[in-house]
Amino acid sequence: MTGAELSFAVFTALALGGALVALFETSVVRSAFAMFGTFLGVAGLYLTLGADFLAMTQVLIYAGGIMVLYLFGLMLTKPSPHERNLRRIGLAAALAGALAILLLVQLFTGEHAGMPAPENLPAPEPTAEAIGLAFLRADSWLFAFEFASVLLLATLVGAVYIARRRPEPRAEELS
Amino acid sequence: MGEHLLSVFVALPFVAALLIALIPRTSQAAHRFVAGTTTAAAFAFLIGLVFGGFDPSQGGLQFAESTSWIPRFQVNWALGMDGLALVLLLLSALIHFLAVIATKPRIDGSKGYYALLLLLFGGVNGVFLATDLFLFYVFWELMLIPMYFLIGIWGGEQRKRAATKFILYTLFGSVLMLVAVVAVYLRSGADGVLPTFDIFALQAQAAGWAIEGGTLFGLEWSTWIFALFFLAFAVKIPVVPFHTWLPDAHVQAPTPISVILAGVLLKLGAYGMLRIGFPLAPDAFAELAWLVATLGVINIVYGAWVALAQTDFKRLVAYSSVSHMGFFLLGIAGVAGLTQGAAHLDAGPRFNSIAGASLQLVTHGISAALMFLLVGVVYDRAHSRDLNRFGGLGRIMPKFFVVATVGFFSSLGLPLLAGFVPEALTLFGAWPSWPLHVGLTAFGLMLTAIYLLQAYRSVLLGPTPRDCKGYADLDRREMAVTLPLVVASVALGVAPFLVLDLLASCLQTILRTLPPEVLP
Amino acid sequence: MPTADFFPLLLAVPLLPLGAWLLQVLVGRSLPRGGDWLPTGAMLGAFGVAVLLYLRAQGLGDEAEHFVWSTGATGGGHGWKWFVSSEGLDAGLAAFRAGLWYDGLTAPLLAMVAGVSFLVHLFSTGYMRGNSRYTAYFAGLALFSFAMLAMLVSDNLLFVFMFWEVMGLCSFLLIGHDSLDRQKPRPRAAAAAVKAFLTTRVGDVALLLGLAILWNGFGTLQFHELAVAVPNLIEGQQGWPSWLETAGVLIFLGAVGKSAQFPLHVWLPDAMEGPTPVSAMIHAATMVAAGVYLVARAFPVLAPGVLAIIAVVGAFTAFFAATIALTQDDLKKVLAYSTISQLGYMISAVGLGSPDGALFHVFTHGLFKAGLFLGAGAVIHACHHEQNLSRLGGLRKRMPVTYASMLLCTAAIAGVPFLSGFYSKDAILAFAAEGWEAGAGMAATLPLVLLGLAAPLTALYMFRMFLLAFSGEPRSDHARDAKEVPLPMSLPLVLLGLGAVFGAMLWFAKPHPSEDAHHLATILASVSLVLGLGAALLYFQFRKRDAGRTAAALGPFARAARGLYGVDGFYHAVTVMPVRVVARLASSFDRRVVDGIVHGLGGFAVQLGLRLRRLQSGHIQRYLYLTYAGLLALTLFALWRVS
Amino acid sequence: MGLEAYLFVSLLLFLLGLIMAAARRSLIYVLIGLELILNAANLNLVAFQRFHPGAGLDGQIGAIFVIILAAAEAAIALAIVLNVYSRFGSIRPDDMHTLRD
Repeated sequence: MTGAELSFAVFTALALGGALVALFETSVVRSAFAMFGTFLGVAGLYLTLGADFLAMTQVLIYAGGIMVLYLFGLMLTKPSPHERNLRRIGLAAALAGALAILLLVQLFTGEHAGMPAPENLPAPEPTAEAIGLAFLRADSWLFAFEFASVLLLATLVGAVYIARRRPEPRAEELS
Repeated sequence: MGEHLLSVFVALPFVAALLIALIPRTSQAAHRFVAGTTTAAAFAFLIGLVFGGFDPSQGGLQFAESTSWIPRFQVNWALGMDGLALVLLLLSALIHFLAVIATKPRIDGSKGYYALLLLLFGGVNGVFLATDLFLFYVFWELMLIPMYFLIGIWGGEQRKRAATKFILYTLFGSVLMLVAVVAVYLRSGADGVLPTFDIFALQAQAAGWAIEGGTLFGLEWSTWIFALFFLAFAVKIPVVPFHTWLPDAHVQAPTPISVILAGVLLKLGAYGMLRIGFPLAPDAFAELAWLVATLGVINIVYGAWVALAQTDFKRLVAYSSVSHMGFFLLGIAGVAGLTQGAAHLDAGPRFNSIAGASLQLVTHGISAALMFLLVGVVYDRAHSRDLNRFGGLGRIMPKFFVVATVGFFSSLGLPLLAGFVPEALTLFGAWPSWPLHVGLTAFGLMLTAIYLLQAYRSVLLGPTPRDCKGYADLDRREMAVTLPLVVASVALGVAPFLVLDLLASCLQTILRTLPPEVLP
Repeated sequence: MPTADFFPLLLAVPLLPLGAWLLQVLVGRSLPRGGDWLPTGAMLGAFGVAVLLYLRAQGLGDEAEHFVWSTGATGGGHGWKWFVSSEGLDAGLAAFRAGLWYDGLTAPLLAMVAGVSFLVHLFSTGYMRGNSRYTAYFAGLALFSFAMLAMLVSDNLLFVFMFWEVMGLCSFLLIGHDSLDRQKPRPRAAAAAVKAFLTTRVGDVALLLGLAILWNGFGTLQFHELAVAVPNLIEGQQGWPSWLETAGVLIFLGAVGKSAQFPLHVWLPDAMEGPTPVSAMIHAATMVAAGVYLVARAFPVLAPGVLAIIAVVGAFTAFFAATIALTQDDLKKVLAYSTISQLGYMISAVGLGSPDGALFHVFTHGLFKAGLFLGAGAVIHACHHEQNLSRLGGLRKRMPVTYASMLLCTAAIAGVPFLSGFYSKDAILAFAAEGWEAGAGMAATLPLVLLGLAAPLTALYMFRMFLLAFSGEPRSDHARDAKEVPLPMSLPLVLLGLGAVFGAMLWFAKPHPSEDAHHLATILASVSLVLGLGAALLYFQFRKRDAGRTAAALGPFARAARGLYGVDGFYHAVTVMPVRVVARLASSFDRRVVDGIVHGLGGFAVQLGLRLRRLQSGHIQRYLYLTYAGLLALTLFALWRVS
Repeated sequence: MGLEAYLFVSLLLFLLGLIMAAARRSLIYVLIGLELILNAANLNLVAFQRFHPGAGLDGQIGAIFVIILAAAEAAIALAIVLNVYSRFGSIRPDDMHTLRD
């Protein structure tokens, strides 16, 4: 087993394991932390794909930002304890399974012409500078980048507005 | 202004509608005045064009203008007028003007009513003048909406149902038309040139499409185009079996709206057939002309027969519209039928046929409007349309008697009144192509006489029931509305060249859009 | 050749009554005497102009028989394009030209029609006095006269058709006149009016189709052009094409309707519901003469086969109606059936190849039938609307002027020698005889036999009517109180009585049958007259039989004739009822099936919507499942497309 | 490792997220499932870019945008969750169906 294979196996295990735990764990907090593991695993996989900047972003934003957001959300709401945490999993699994079979068949029988074998790939290069330039060059992604920042600003305002506590009528009074 | 004459003309009613929207709700007389003035001005303007400015000897477009509107899809704001458009515009302006007068001076929500009426007027003008297929479609849709509200708000007891039926039916047609419009547009760009919505450019190309059109689900491409356009317009004309919205809409609509519906809106479908339906798919039209002729005869005979059994005066008149519009179908079918033999005949019958079909639009517009006004007069007094309840109104209402006699016999096709000329032209023109159909039409003419005289007798002749005794004769407003139509009916019957002169060159131009192998 | 002022003069003949009509409709009610002098005066003017023209034509001497003054024939822009006036266009009916026409046949007819119309107007001023719709009545009469006169001066079949239809409207309004009476509306008049219009409409529609065929065959509808075009066509094709025969039959059908020939004769007797002067107008001057005029003018396009049909139908009608006339007890009904019978003679004459003879009879018949109807009107007026023969009688002394006029007219129609009717009927019989001599088979024999049988019957039923009304003793109080009518009514009677005597002299184009046939016809006519008159005198003058017992004496045949041979009932059963039933079926088909399908589709859409709205449950995760299902379907589709 | 391996991992991740979003009884879980799905998609993007020479960096940039959107989505979604909680007193999806027709 080469180093590359080893790292792939470790990160895959981390990602999928985290996902599985998140799915079946009854405690929301633990589930969230399992998700954290998944994020890290995916970040590692990015690294094996030579996407170093993206891996860092993943760790920072997902593992750092979004994760914290979730924890806040959890703390501000009361978990509904002691109930079966999965319902109709059969139907979901059936649909997912069917989809899986279809896609797997395609994955392993389809032709992937033009895709070089992994050993023929050029060595990955650092990407941070290239991405930075791509975002800032006017003929490239500048507009999308700026738009994203506007979106985030709007999100910020919107989220505050929505989450603001208001003396609202409760559901029973509505109906 | 000079080169945007038609734009100004089309915009006028919309501006007036806006003006009405600005007038306070309570000044009903002002609403009425604006609507009346606008329609009257439009009519006067068109009359002015007839006497100066419009050259009837020219078959093509006049006052044409075109401005790019949506450049990405080559959509233009393109307007133009030819004889057919002018004649129908005149009819439309007259009918709308009379509809304004025919409206009672005090109605609920007069602001919305008159504004919608003007929107309708503007939409109709736009349809008649648009020379861009897309623009045509836009105006076509635009005019449906005011009609929906006019029936749905100011109609009779079941107005909502009738209005919904009307709008669903016509939208069904519009959707088909949209498909055809897009298909034609895309097809026009298939040969490496820019696609276009220009109706006349499309007409010029259309003859070529027949040959290398390809098929879809086993039918020729051009057959599809023709079928789609035909169905779209068939709903409006209306062609049996797509006619059932018409009696319902008429019965529920208030009198002035019925007048517009019968006098103008039915003509739009026919106008579409003449301008778009068959010129854009001439070979398919030639192939399917037998079907058009057959549907025409079915319209005539079936409509008359159903009318015969009606006891509701307004329903009867509505079915008579169905019957009369059959002549239009027969007339345009007569244009294409000559390919089946009769080689010794020149273009004469063809011209007769199309002239009859287009003149039928005008004369039916006049006589149907008059008939609906008569129904309105009776309804205002009796609050009923049941034919069995009246009788002997001719004794107590002498003015009504004269007007009604003109209306009924004009509808019946009596010579020297408007209805006769187009019927004769159509029969003369369609005979060489469709002798059997024309023979059956004769039967329809008989039925027409029967149901009309039956209604005439039960309304005007015989003893007067007690509750009808107190009916007043036509008042001044009613005279003002009906007299122009009476005069128009007599004028067209005595001197059909008044209108046919305007139409003739234009119709010959339309005939020329048929591909050479269809023409002798 | 026509002089320069000929066209305005000719045009003035129809336009005068038209103007009178217009004024009458617009302002008539506010004029003194209801404006009756307006149309009457206009008719007098029209009559004067027609006489002027007649005299001018007469001045042509021997030419008078053959001359034609026509805008179309002389060309030179006098004809006008009617459908499309612009000169550049020549396609189809855009090339149609209408014009005026005046020839040796029109000249006396025009004068006769104008004159009779004038007399009817004059008579009506007395007869209709006090009617609640006096003005409207005169308006109708004026329009009626206009239409007939305009028809006579038209030079093409299309305009003939148009004015003929206008006459249909006028007869409709005038027959139905009494149904609108302010005091005593008569619903039966309305029914009769509708029946008249619809029955003639059958023929009219056929005629229109016939014209369509002619136009598409020849590209013209003008008399003189057709007269040239048809022989050319026949020569070129060696025979009559079948489409031309079809057209001929259709045109004849038009005449069958208008001239009340069997089997479309049923409307004319019912039309007696109209005021009596209107009947005079319809029967003598206008409406029914139009049919004969039409076939006479269309004669060149009628194929020999069609002519044979025409001759037989006409002759049969002449005989058939005569038998019915024999059994009628209503004064006006007798006259009505006598008109049908005489029209049969005329139509038959066209079929026998003599349109001139037909129009000759139209001319003389117009004079004496007008006299008869106005005389009947005078009788009815004098006897307080009593018109049943079995309650009249003995009017000879009480109404001498009417009596004298009626006697002359009756003698004329019966064919008493040297009166006008003798000449015209004699000519028709001569042509029948000629046809019989020339040809063989039923088509040649039947007209002579039927017309010959009808001749004595004519004398019989006419004198029966005359004697029952005027001789013997009065059989009711009304008849006993009868007084002679005032001058406006008696003057027309006198004039028409004179016309019945001398009318034949005014006709230019005397028919020229062969010598042998003429002798045969003269003998036949004389024998018929003697037989008919003798029988009538024997039966009604000397033995004083009244009307009711006549019928009994004639047995089952008479009963059938009295029941009009069941034609009306038959029509009711085979046309009116089925049309009604089918109409009701069509109507319910329209509501249930056509509209039903529409509503069914609508209902289906609504139901579908009601089902589908359950999917919108508000449960987010259910939506997710749907999304997944969609994803699955899309994946399947994508894979299917790839493979 | 070949492209298939990455795609396979991504597929599994996607399916787990899918099941989670559909089957768990709390809005928080649903959101976590969505995050997994987004991660799976990102993994695909990056892998395809890596194994597609000449693709430049577009795959990674796309993934960055997805991350940005995910952050925004998480913020808004959690705000909504809070709001829902204060209104319904629960964050179980089953308790919310006022959007029903």
